[in-house]
Amino acid sequence: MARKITYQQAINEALDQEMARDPRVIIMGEDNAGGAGAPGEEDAWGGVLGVTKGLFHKYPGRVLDTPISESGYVGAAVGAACNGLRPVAELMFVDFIGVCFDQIYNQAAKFRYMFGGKAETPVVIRAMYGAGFRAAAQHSQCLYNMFTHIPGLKVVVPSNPYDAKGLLIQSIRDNDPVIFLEHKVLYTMEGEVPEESYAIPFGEANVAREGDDVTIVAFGRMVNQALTAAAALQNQGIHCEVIDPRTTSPLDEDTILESVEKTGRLVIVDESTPRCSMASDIAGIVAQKAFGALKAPIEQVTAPHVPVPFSDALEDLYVPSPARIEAAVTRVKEYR
Amino acid sequence: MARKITYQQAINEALDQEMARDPRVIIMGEDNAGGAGAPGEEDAWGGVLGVTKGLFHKYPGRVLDTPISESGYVGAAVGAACNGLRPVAELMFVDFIGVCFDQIYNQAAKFRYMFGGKAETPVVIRAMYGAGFRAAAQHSQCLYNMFTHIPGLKVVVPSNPYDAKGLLIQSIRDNDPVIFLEHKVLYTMEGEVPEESYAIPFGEANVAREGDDVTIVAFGRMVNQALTAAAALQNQGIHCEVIDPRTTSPLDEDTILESVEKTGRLVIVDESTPRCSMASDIAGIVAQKAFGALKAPIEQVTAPHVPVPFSDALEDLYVPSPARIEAAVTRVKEYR
Amino acid sequence: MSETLNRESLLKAYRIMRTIREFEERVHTDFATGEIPGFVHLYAGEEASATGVCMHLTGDDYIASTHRGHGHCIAKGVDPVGMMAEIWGKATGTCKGKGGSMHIADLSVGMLGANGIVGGGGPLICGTALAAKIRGTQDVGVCFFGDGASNQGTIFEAMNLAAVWKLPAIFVAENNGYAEATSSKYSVPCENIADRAPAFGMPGVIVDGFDFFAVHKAAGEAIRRAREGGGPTLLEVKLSRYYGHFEGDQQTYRAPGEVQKLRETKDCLLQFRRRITADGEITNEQLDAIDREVKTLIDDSVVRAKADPKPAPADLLTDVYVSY
Amino acid sequence: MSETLNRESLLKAYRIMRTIREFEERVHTDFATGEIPGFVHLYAGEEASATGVCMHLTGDDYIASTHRGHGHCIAKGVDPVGMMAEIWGKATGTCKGKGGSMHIADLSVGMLGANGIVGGGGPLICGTALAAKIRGTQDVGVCFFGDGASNQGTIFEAMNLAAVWKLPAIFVAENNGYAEATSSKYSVPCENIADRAPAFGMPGVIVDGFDFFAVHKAAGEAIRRAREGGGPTLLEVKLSRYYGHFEGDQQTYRAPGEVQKLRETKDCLLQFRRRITADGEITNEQLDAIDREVKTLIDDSVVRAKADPKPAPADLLTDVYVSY
Ligand SMILES: Cc1ncc(C[n+]2csc(CCOP(=O)(O)OP(=O)(O)O)c2C)c(N)n1
Ligand SMILES: Cc1ncc(C[n+]2csc(CCOP(=O)(O)OP(=O)(O)O)c2C)c(N)n1
Ligand SMILES: [Mg+2]
Ligand SMILES: [Mg+2]
Repeated sequence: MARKITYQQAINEALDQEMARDPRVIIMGEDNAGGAGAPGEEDAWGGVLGVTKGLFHKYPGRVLDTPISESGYVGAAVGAACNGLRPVAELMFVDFIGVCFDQIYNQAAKFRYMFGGKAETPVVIRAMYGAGFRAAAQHSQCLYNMFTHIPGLKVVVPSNPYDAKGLLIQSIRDNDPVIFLEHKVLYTMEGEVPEESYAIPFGEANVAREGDDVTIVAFGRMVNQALTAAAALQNQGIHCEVIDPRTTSPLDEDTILESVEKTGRLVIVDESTPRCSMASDIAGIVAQKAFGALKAPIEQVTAPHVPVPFSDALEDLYVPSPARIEAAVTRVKEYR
Repeated sequence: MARKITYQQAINEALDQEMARDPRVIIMGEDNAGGAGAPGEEDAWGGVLGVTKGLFHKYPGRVLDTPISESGYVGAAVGAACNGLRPVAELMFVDFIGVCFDQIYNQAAKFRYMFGGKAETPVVIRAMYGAGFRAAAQHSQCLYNMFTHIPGLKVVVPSNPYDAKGLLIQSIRDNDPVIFLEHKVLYTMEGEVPEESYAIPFGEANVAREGDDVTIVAFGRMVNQALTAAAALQNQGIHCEVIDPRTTSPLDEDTILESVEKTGRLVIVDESTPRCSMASDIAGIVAQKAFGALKAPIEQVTAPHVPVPFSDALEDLYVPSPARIEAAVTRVKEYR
Repeated sequence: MSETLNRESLLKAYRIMRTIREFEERVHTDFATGEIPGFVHLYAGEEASATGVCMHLTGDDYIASTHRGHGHCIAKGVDPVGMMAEIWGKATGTCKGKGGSMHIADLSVGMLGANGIVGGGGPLICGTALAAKIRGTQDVGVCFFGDGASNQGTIFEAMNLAAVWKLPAIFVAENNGYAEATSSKYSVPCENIADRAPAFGMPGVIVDGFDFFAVHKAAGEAIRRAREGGGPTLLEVKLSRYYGHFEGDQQTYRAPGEVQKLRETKDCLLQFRRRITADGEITNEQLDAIDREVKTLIDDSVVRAKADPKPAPADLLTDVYVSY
Repeated sequence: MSETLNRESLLKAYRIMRTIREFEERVHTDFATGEIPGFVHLYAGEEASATGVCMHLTGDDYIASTHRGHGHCIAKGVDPVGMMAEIWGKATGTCKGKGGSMHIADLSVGMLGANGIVGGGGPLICGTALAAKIRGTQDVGVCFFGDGASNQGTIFEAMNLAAVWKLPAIFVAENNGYAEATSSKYSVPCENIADRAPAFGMPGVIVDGFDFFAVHKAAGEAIRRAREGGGPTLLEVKLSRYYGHFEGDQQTYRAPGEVQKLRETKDCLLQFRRRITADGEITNEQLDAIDREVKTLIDDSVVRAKADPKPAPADLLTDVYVSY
């Protein structure tokens, strides 16, 4: 499998293949085609960063541009899922969740339970997340913790092109509501991706690197930061195991706990702000379920408890860096 | 200070005293008076459960009923705070946050930072939360973790009438946006409350009970469940320290860490669902900062990862009970 | 009699309205004893709206409802026995006791759920209508909502989206004059809710919600237009709720005698009965017989609901995901 | 000349519009070099709207703006030098480099912020207007928003709330025909955005946004009405943006020559200049001199922005709370 494509292309390909396979799959969002009602090109944008480009003409009537009404169209995707379609709605930036959260967390997520198990809501909400684009406080958040907190949702945070494709295909085929989060900085990341369709099951972590000394659990873009740190630490003789849970809900606790049983030392890398974060979550689980194995404090490497700053000088400090990860690993390694 | 009033009366008194003291304080919400435009009584409701009753006539023009437009009026409260008022907006049930979250988390919470420190937004959002009223999945959530996660917000969860009054007064006087969460089951709880006005500072935990064996950190209504459990455990010779942080953001880490340094054993009781919860948060902080003192796994007693069920038979199982807390304490106490 | 409704349909409509009324009166009585848990919002007085609209719908059409959902459920064909058990929190309920009054749903008959979030149904019904449109069926989606909900952003967005996508959706604004204790005169700053339709480029229609025939006719036109690809309609039904916002509401915000007068002069069941018996083809005796059957059904539903088991502890954890 | 505007005001209006144009053209040029970080949305072409409205406002009146906020900022009196530094991410910026283009705010001159959330400003401006009303001042709040934003629930709710509370608020819909790449012909299912005003029981007015005088007059009436307690107005300004949605947008959705034609025939600065120099009281030389001054100001702002320091690492953690 020598073909290399970008994370963005992998997402496009997953959408394409699923739309080809299953006529119930539709996509919708602001400018998912672009140019609706305008005099110029149809499919002028293919999504704000071009992720959905080319699907509009290929699947007539199944790529819907929407007015700027996130509650309206995200809710419509939820309703359509209840009536037999498998919609993929794009929220553009996950930060916009504040204007449509109800349709996701009180409606889609709770239908099955509130209705006594008699509903299925196979909807996917795709959204960009994360810092690094100098996009400032309202366009750079992670927020996966909020979705992870809500029973009834599944939450996916692919860290590379291969996972992006396989996890998105699984998301579309899955019968529960799925939040699929794409790190904007990763869109240009290249990686080997098979041309054929494949699904990566939820709740199965990827052990991105094996090691005996310290376990690093990282999410999304942070997996790559962790791998960079781990490579550097290797030179210092510290062998890190890097675990990429791939989905925060469901969470592959077993892989994490087994690793900690082996290493006794844990660093969690989470790009989001620290309070009630995925970093907290993993720390809490391990402190309860693998306490006996722990040989050092659990270190959390996260953004600080501040909004995402605009200036590159500050944003670069905001995002957890390989250097900070290395320092944390060194601290837990040296702890006696 | 022999006077006893309910939690609900304490909240009403805090609003009343602050409105009397400071003409900039206004309150708004759906039926905060009730009867607007209707032929019958004005101030017919005083809030859906009567919490704001009596203020409408006492402070003419300063108690505003709103249409059912939470984004509209919560955002208006935020805007009014930027223009010199000190509004207290009622969201009724915190579960309704899904239709207005943006105005809180992207606007109010981020103004000061995004604007380079040049804004103050002294707004209070009051809301009912919690299970126990057979109000089902969309009217029974906790959600304080979501607010706690967001830099720029302060989050208050009073567990008794005395705290409710003093913390609400502090909330109104505070110059940052505050989320003030009232547990609906506590409204009828009675307690001693001074008639005079007083403010309880944020970020100062209340040690509700002292003990050397096990630290219990609990929030809101769960403080009372924890105290019940602690009283029972006392009879078995287990001495619990029960800590009520009172505010989840800012959080009084020191009091918690000192207690764990003393006891070495920690149980966290959080009525919310477990993932990325306050239980996770406290566990993560302690596993990082008081690891050396820990003698047992950190136990989290929370609701399960499911929506709040309607039937009393299920809801009573859903909410962490004193019995479950006792069992957790016993487990950590016996851990070797 | 009506031009479009045959004898059978008239009897069916009467039975549905009577069932809703009986159901709600009974819940009202039983709530007072303290045995029914939670918040309950009754639909009594508004029967002609749900019934007049839903008489046009098939099982493949969807409706989205509100916190005041019992009437919509019954009119759309949800089994009242399961509903009663649900309201009592029993395992035999429509939702196994997990949803309660505010969340009764039955997708098998196209009932997408009562909703605890005011305005929540608007976007959802756009979705069911979109699915119908994409599949090329003639099915429609109907969103019921209140005067209070007409101020909620989700409802505005949904109407706008339905117009942009030309969806087969009907927005039924049930204007009963109050949102909790707040008058619609206060919260709706235009004369009628239907006056909002032009903002979304769709027809707006006003009907008397005490008059089943008026509702039935106006709804029929809107639904036909939608089925034929003519896009959405906003239908404002003016009516009244006979009880408080929820059970326990003292209603001091209402004028004294407000409800009593309506009950005596405009009640939808009274009017309907008078009208359909006018020419003698349907007799009062026939309708009395329906009344008795309905009463037996509802009595029975309560007897069963009381006797039925509560959910088992293990039910707490099931039905969250299809797979996890 | 204008009836209500004296010579000084006309020169001031010209200077403001010219400053906005110069600022935006310069950001456009500099963005192309790759030196300006983040997303930038330019206001060039729309100057008459911000200027025509804000000429009526005092420092105690508030405006809420959008992602396309530079023009509103300058018209409301925010210092362009600080703005340029902000856009370049420097410590000397209006917001210390923490906000950037999409979050420029200066409460000291009544500018409540650009906004990264489409429709975010509607509720906020209701709040500043409410504060004015409660304090009994004559101050108003103005919310600028786009055609795309006119479909957002927050804007509908805000207009409704302003009408219910009879707030001194003006909703200025800047209809430039596009939301990103989507035409307003697609997303707004009624003819004009102003047609939505009756849904909220408020006046709706349409003006040509290339014509400063038309905007100024219509805004003046709406603002006077608001100051006098007459409640809110929806003012639709029809105009065009000269650049892409954001810098980098290829604009293939637009008709070829669309912008060029507008620039040549309808440009607000061209029209304004022609009109105010018509009777000779103001000369082209005077305006040329303003052009040069403005150019110097903007050139200087860039020189300074480039030379200014970035925020210091410690700034990362400050300005989150007043106290914590
Ligand atoms: C988003 C949201 N806001 C507020 C409420 C509380 N609430 C429940 S019903 C109701 C009044 C609804 O009035 P209306 O839409 O007129 O319906 P009616 O009760 O008259 O049938 C309110 C405010 C809610 N459930 N959801
Ligand atoms: C809630 C939300 N949805 C979507 C976006 C992405 N977005 C930014 S600007 C824009 C288009 C806005 O169009 P319009 O309101 O017409 O303003 P214009 O850009 O034409 O000035 C969109 C969709 C956003 N920032 N916020
Ligand atoms: Mg109503
Ligand atoms: Mg536009």
